Amino acid sequence: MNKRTTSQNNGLNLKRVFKVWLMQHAQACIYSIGQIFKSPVNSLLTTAVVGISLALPSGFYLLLDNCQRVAAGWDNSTQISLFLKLNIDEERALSLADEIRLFEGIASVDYISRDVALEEYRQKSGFGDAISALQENPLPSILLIHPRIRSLSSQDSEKLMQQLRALPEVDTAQFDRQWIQRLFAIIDIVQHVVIILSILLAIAVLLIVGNTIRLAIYNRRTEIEVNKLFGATEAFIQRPFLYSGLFHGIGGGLIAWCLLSLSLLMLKAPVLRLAELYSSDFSLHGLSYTGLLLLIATGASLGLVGSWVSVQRHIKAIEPN
Amino acid sequence: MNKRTTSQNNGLNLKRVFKVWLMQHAQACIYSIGQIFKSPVNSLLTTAVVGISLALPSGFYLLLDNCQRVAAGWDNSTQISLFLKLNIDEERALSLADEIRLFEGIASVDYISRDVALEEYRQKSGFGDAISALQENPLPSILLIHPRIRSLSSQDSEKLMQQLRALPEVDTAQFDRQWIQRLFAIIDIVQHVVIILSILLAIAVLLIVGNTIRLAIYNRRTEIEVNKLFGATEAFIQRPFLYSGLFHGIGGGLIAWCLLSLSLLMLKAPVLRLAELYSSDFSLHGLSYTGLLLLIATGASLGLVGSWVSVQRHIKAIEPN
Amino acid sequence: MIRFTDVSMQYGDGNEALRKINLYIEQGAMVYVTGRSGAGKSSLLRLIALIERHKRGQIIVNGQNLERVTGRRIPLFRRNIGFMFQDHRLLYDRTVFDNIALPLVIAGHRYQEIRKRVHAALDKVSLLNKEKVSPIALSGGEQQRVGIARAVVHRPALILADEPTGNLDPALSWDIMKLFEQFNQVGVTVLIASHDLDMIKKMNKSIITLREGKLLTHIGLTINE
Amino acid sequence: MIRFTDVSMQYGDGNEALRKINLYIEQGAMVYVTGRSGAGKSSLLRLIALIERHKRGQIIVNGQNLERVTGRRIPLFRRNIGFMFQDHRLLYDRTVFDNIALPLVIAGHRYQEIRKRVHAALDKVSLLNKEKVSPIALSGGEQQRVGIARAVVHRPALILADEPTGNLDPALSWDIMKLFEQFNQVGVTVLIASHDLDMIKKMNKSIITLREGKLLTHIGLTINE
Ligand SMILES: Nc1ncnc2c1ncn2[C@@H]1O[C@H](COP(=O)(O)OP(=O)(O)OP(=O)(O)O)[C@@H](O)[C@H]1O
Ligand SMILES: Nc1ncnc2c1ncn2[C@@H]1O[C@H](COP(=O)(O)OP(=O)(O)OP(=O)(O)O)[C@@H](O)[C@H]1O
Ligand SMILES: [Mg+2]
Ligand SMILES: [Mg+2]
Repeated sequence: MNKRTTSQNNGLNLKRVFKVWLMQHAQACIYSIGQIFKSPVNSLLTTAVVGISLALPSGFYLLLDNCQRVAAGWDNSTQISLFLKLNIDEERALSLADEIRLFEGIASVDYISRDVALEEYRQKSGFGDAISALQENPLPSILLIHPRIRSLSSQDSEKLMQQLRALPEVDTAQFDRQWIQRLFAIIDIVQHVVIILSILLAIAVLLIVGNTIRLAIYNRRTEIEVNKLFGATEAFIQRPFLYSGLFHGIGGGLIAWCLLSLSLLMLKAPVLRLAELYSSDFSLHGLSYTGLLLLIATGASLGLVGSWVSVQRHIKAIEPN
Repeated sequence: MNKRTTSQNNGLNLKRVFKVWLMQHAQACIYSIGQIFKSPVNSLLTTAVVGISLALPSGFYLLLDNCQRVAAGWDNSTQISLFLKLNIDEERALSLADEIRLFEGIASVDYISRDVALEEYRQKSGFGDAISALQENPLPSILLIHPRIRSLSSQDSEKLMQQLRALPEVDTAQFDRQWIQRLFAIIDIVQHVVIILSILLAIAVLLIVGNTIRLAIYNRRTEIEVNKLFGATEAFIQRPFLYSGLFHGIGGGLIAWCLLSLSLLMLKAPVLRLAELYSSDFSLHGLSYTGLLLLIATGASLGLVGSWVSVQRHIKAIEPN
Repeated sequence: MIRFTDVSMQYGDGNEALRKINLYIEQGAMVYVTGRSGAGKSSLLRLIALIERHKRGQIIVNGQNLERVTGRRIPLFRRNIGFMFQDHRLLYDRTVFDNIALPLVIAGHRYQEIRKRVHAALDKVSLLNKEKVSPIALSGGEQQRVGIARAVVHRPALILADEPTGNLDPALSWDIMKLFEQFNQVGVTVLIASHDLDMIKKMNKSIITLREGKLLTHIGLTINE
Repeated sequence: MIRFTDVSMQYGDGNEALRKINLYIEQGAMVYVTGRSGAGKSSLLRLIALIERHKRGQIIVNGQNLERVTGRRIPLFRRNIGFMFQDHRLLYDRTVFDNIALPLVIAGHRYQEIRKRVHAALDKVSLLNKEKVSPIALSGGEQQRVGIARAVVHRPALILADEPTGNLDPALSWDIMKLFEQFNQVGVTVLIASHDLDMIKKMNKSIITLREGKLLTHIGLTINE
């Protein structure tokens, strides 16, 4: 016995060890694929559960992503209204606009003359008759300034506002700060919700895969015992379970992707209707290919981690008797 | 053998049969509770997964509910602005308001005099100086009409508008229809999302419970075989599994409730901040006790149905050999 | 009690385990079934307990034609049989007591009754001191005895025992056979599959011999085809 | 090859299965372990295969002190043992071929080699025609023979067989014992637990007898305490 063992050990050069290792990996992989196809319905069920659990956080990510796109649009539409003094004429106003264009953090400056302002106001307010009855235009001319918000911090914008207010031609400067605050408060809530849900669902995926593997381990208790009795290493025994966790995860990722695509399809119509109402050309952004890869990778790693934890906890506990 | 069987059958009067039935139910119930406490961690894991899957659709229900509350607030705040002709004096306006209060579908009517309107406008628009410089008040007096929206159909409101426009004192009547349409489009999307998610997650709960029970059945294959061999009826064999599905469902309901309460707690702060920004006294509405009961009932029935399906599919397949 | 008429039986894979068996066992008899490994002893017992169904021929057990015992009638039919398996089939997540109590629990007896009967059965196989342990903590022979206790605890009208003494030493085997004989003496029909020819001869009971699925001798008579 | 010095062993529940065992088995010997049900035969074999660990005393197997064989060393140690279980322990979701191939797969042999060896082993237990079926489709004795084939297929240096013939008729038992003898003749150490005293006597090999966990006779010598 002793002689055999040692001579065998000496005979095992590194190349052979690696070959055996590779072969056993292939065996475990094929074996767990076989197990999956042996009970396709049940494997599909588990994978579907994983898929649903993965689809949800990704769906929320998409939702948040789309919200931020919308918000970005709004960001650009935030503007500073510079009400000029009533005694500033058009020429002065236009040259002031040119000056302001050279300020830092300014995307564009539009001039609205007193007449245009009155006309717009008449249309929007609905006081048609009343305004027509006025002898004098009560409105000032306005410069609409679009800051380059993305590059503008809260401090910077404060500085800009002071700069603008200091101009001698300016009566008042208004910055629609409140709207931005509201927007950020809403996004804040959405982010809170998404984070909570993502954590919950990542836990759910781990639990589901872990639980499935756990029960699979218990189902194959005799197999594990017999394997251990004939000298199988821990790695050898764990391999098929890890592979099946991995496959469940990957399958779950794919199913999640299908679910997301389907949901997007179903949401397309109502979102389009909404966008029309806002006369916006906004359309839902789907998952990119990187997103698909990421989804599968996430599924795979959650599946692997879930089965790994389960395997660590439960295979050790099974000792032959 | 024959004699024994028949005499035994005759001896079983209805009362005894019922007693045995009750006793066996109690046994199955206690047995499955015992099974749960035998591996508390694993039971908790399964229950947690069910809980998460239940928490999500309920969370969305809550979200939708809160959205609708907010929307209801907006509904009430939608109003018809009735701009009176400039030559209508205060007395006439007030008596007109009284007249309108008697119309159908009107909740309240507020009078805003020309002076008040100008003052408000001055403050809101920021054209302080410009308006102060005016010699004449260009604004008409306004009647703000709050319709009882809940009872007002789209047709009714159209009729009301025509009625109001026909009044000789009225210059223009504005109804903020666009805003409502937008709101409903948004709610439509949210509802789509919630419905998709709820379906997905109800399926997930069924799958999870079904899968858990399936694997439990396979784990107890020998037990089922031996039971069948000693003359156990299908009902007898199924009972413990159905109970354990039920308990997982109920436990899941409870966990879902805890998760929801926790999430609400975490969302409280940002929502409050938002509400402050809108200077609204809105606060998150949590789950009522009926909601809790409903949650547990849903969990219980999903658990029962999931295990029932699983039991039907798999216990039949296990025949002694 | 048991009558086979031209019974043949195939397993799902076309394996013909029994061929044209004709036999008759009286109520209250004690009969041994012997034959080499794979001859069909277990298959014969399984047919009677409805674990397998026969394809051709007719089996009458206790006046009931087994072809008519289907669906919901199977459980009630089985409650009058005590089956002892070649591979024990004990439940390792329950105590010995619970294992033996199983047929009584299924029949819906009350606890006091169950306790009394289980203790009596444990006493008969000399395992009273192992009542509270799991069968996994028992030696092979002890497990076999638990299986025997479970097969007799509900006082069935028919006992089918498949190799009840395969893991027992000669002395203990003898005791177990005597135990079956006691049951037989109070009117229970007993059918035992065994390959322990020495002991079977010593017991001096009727013998059925199988060879490759065919009946070779029936209750002492050699069958000529 | 195997040396026990004052070995005692307890199961978790305080059950003392072996008490102060002293024995020595030479390399290449063939030894029977007998004793009544529950005497400790299986426990003795389990200690050698490291399925259970002893509490007191010292066990040397093949020059290795078993106390030092822990963790990662256990698998390699076990690969040189062929174990045959009292309760078969076959995997019912694999074919007979795959069951027997298991020790070779674990050791990482290539398919051609595995096929050759498994066929040789199947041939020795006369089950070549059952290669492709699941063990569930085999009779009790056939399963037992599959277990034996699995125990010898990887040509271990030590074979431990627990009641290898409990479900076999006398003629087949004899063949199996002769098979073990063949292995023994090419230098393999063989240790067989059995209660079939008649056959053990006929085989004319060394015998170890246990009684309630104590050594009663050792290789023919009665032990006096
Ligand atoms: N479930 C099954 N499916 C297919 N074939 C089977 C099955 N069970 C047994 N067989 C085959 O039927 C034949 C008879 O088997 P049976 O178990 O009745 O033999 P036995 O007399 O009990 O043998 P032993 O003494 O070895 O237990 C054998 O050839 C066996 O391979
Ligand atoms: N896993 C275990 N846990 C606790 N006690 C055990 C365990 N296995 C066996 N025993 C006890 O240890 C004693 C010896 O058991 P062992 O299995 O060694 O007997 P054996 O000689 O093989 O008997 P048999 O011929 O019946 O198989 C018995 O009293 C048995 O109840
Ligand atoms: Mg048999
Ligand atoms: Mg033993």
